[in-house]
Amino acid sequence: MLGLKLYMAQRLSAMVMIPLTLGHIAVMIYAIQGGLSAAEILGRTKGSVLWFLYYGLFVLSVSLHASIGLRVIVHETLGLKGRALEIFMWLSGLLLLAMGLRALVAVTL
Amino acid sequence: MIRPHRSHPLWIAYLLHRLSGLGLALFLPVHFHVLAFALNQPERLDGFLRFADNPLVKLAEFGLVFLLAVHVFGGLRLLALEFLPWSPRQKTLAASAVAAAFLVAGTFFLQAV
Amino acid sequence: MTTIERHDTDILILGTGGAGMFAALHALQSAPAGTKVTIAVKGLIGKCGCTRMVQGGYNVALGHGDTVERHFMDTINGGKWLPNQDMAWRLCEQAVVRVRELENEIGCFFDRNADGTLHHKAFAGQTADRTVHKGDLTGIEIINRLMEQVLSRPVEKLQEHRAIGLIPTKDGSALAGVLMIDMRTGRFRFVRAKTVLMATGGGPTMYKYHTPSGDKTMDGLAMALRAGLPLRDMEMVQFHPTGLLAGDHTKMTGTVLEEGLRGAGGQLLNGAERRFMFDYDARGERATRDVVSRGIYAEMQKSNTSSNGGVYIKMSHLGPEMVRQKFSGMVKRCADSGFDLAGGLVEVVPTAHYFMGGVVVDTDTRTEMEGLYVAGEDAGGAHGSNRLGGNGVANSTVYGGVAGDVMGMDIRRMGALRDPDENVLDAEIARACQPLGHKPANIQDLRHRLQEAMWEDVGVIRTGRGMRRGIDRVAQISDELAVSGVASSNLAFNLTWHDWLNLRSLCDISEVIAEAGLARENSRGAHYREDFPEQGDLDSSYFTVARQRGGDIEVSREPVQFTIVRPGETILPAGEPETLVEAS
Amino acid sequence: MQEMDVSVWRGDANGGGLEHFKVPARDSQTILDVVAWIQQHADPTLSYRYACRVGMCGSCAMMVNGVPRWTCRTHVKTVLKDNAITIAPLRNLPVIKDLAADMDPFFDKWVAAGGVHHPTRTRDEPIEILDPKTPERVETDTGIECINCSVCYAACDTVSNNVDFLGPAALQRAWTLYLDPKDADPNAILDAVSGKGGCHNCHSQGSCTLHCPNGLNPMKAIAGLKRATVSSFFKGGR
Ligand SMILES: Cc1cc2nc3c(=O)[nH]c(=O)nc-3n(C[C@H](O)[C@H](O)[C@H](O)COP(=O)(O)OP(=O)(O)OC[C@H]3O[C@@H](n4cnc5c(N)ncnc54)[C@H](O)[C@@H]3O)c2cc1C
Ligand code: HEM
Ligand code: SF4
Ligand code: F3S
Ligand code: FES
Repeated sequence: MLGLKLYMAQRLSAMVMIPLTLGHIAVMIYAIQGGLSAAEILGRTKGSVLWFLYYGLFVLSVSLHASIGLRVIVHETLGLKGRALEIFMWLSGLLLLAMGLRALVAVTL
Repeated sequence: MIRPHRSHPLWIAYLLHRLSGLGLALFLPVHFHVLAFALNQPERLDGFLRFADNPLVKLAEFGLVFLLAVHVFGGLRLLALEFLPWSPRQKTLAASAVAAAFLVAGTFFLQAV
Repeated sequence: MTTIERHDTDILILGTGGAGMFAALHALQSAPAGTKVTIAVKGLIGKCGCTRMVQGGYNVALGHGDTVERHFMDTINGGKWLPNQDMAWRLCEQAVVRVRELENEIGCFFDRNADGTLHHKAFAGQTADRTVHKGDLTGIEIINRLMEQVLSRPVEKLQEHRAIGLIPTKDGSALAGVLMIDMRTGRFRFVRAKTVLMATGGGPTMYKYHTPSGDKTMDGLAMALRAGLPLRDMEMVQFHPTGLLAGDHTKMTGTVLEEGLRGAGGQLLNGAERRFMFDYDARGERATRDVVSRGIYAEMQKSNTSSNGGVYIKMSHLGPEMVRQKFSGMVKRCADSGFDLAGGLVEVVPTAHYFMGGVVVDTDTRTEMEGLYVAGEDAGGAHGSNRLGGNGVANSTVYGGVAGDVMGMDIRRMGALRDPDENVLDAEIARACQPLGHKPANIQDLRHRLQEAMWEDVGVIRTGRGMRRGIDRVAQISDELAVSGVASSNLAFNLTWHDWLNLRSLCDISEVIAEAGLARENSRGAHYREDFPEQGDLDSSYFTVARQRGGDIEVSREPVQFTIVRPGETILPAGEPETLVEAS
Repeated sequence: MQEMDVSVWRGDANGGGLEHFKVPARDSQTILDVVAWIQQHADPTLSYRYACRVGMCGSCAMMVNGVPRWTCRTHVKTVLKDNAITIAPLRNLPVIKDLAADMDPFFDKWVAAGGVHHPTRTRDEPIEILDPKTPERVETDTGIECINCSVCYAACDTVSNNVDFLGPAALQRAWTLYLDPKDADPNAILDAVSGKGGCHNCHSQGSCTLHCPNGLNPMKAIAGLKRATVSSFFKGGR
């Protein structure tokens, strides 16, 4: 159920996310250690092009990566296939993308 | 569920990777949703973050970071297996990935309490 | 109760060893477009038969100064002047083409020297290094590659279809088709074909100790015998000296421990743990297969045996580490059945390995019966009284290919499919159903008894008296078999029914082996008679031809035609050295 | 004489269940011997398959205590637990009857994975001079001695979960063929293993490699194919 193209998309997006997620965990550890409040965090992220690009890239990658991952799981455990499977993948990807973008806007704009 | 032919480190690593990936995929929309409060209801976000001081919630958060760490290091292992020259020490790598996940998530947890 | 499904094809091939698979591929190449090729096999395609079990390798004159002439002379000398010389010649000549075909078209990769040329190893009894191989699993490489080719082509597959009868036309002039049992359902199927290749691979598994795969039980030769075809060299059973001995209850018993063990310096010890081979031959353990087999058999007759009744092979004096490294496959195999080959003693016994006898064919694989072709171990003539190590797989692949070519050509001059003699068809069905009407009995016990009888009375060392006794014992078992039943409630995949049919074929051919053995009053190659130990006059060499007339086996002697070379002569150019193999 | 408790799966495509037998224990005894003993002495209708009895033909694989194994080379001692053994037909394949599985899907996929040589020469040409020590050849040698026993295929959960997945053995064969300098069409092989059941569906569960009785490493071969398809993706924009 996974051809070369989807495989490439999933692996490339995973590679992109490696530094992003590791960075994110590091930031969170730092933030918690510093006892930052939400307002303080937002103060640093809002209006920052850098953070916008950082989390924007993450949202794009994760939508791609997770929707393909879910597609695999759903096919292998529930036996969904054909069009239904395509639709499922696209819907889950778009849902993640929409919700991710909404959060992105809230946090960085 | 774990039948005899599956009881070996690489299969367990596969299972962990799948469960962590699935867990993340289910949690991430929730996380995004909470963050989106920052847009129109900053006070609810703050309330949420205060709520997050609750030890139970801390544990849940630790769980999520743990999932992420397990998945990331497991993913790194898989990418190495698939794209780097072959190493016969796959079991060691799988174990190291889990160890690294514990290390990172543990650090997070210690910082958080 | 007997519904019979009818089925038509153009070219039908029985068996998927080297012979059957090459025949299928060549038939597809040579037959006119649109010809239907069907392959029927007792097991799964490519997964049964002995070609897959080839370890040593494939004889071919392709290097080291070797020539087809030299390969031919070794084959004739090895066969003690009994081979059909034209068949032996074609074997040696075409082996060159076949190995190139295997490498270049089929996709095999045989081991190379450091400079990239083919590696040839020396097999005992040959005067050149000529055996190409892939490690010591040559058969797997050959059959897997052939299997891929066959599976990916439009060949009709009848797997787990066991041929049980060759059905002639009403006037008996030609073959109409083959009766089979679809083993999975237990139903009969009659397949008509214009040409049929029989490549079911003989298999002397009527001996207590034997190497061939379990599916080989002389079905082909038994069918040919019933169809009235002449069988030659039927007394010639090749024994391998070192079969594993682990008791009657395990199928591991009889399987080959490779020749190389003795070559590397392995020692054979009798029950008293004393070396004995030098009592029989100056070369000790390194003597040829037949000599070593006889040495062990003689030691066994003197009751100087190991606990299970054989002798021991010892490797440990060569250093267990070295043995583990050099013979890792063998060491592992022994370990799987609980023996320590590298460090301890392993019990061995001579084991029936290959059957030189077979249907009389011409060099184009044609038989007396129009429409029937025979190749591989089922065909007699190429090896005479002894087969060189490495000539078995050469023979099956060469003549399988020839059969494919010839059938593809012959089919052009054949008109419609032939109609079978329904009486023969009914009789064959009745024969197969015979046990279903009797009270169930233990077929395995009968098989053991047959194997004991053949081993003791028609085995490695024979006498007239022994063989006559053997014939009586076989007849007795045969009679008991006739009234031994098989529970018939469910015939689908009913192995016990097939055990019965296997034993039927084995009994029929055992009798022929013993009769042919009686008819040969000298000792040649694999056939050794204590009462006639001399090889006899070479110039008046004869081969035996057996056929069934009425209920009886008639054996005649026919003079060998020295069409290419006479005893005492050679076709090698003057001044050629006797051997190209460096003495080690 | 000491006896063992042996449970054997009986049935056919329509279903079935375990039946129990007492089998005498012997010194040198393989699982295949146990099965044969039952057929020869206890229940003549028991169906199973074997041919070579020495680990060369790959006809005799079954599930032994839930693990796929070649039965002719599995000594009873190595698997006996509490004096009991459970034997069932090979997993992931349709059952024909009792312990005999239908291996056709396994071989269909072998062919579908492109596992057949594309010639560059004919039988009338000399055999190619080839260095046996190139990295490609050395790698091929580690994967070529497959006996197509389907043990890896039975061990792999991706095979059970994804009907299209070509499976470890077929993909390993494709890999050895891809490495073969004699093969005329390596790209056809990459295409064949890049479809919806191709190498990219393997999750590196590693059960194939763990259970292969011949010590082959299909997991590694599949990783090789993944790498080869990816680099051809970047190079050729396939
Ligand atoms: C352990 C071992 C090692 C050997 N090593 C070597 C070696 O190193 N070099 C060498 O040259 N030779 C070797 N030989 C001999 C060689 O394997 C055979 O000579 C050769 O392979 C025979 O090929 P074949 O095609 O005639 O028969 P096989 O390969 O035996 O094939 C016979 C086929 O016919 C099928 N069949 C049988 N009965 C029926 C039936 N009733 N209906 C339908 N199908 C049927 C079988 O299932 C099988 O598919 C060895 C043999 C053995 C047993
Ligand atoms: C940051 C780094 C990440 C890396 C390196 C990574 C790597 C991978 C890899 C290599 C796979 C393929 C596994 C396989 O086919 O067996 C995979 C699957 C998956 N990933 Fe990730 N991933 C990452 C982040 C994420 C995130 C953040 C999510 C969730 C939102 C996620 C969800 C999934 C899912 C659901 C699967 C499918 C699991 C399966 O098929 O078993 N991944 N990941
Ligand atoms: S790779 Fe191993 S387990 Fe798989 S079919 Fe080949 S020999 Fe059997
Ligand atoms: S077990 Fe299956 S998932 Fe891949 S590594 Fe082997 S093929
Ligand atoms: S019977 Fe051939 S591998 Fe077991």
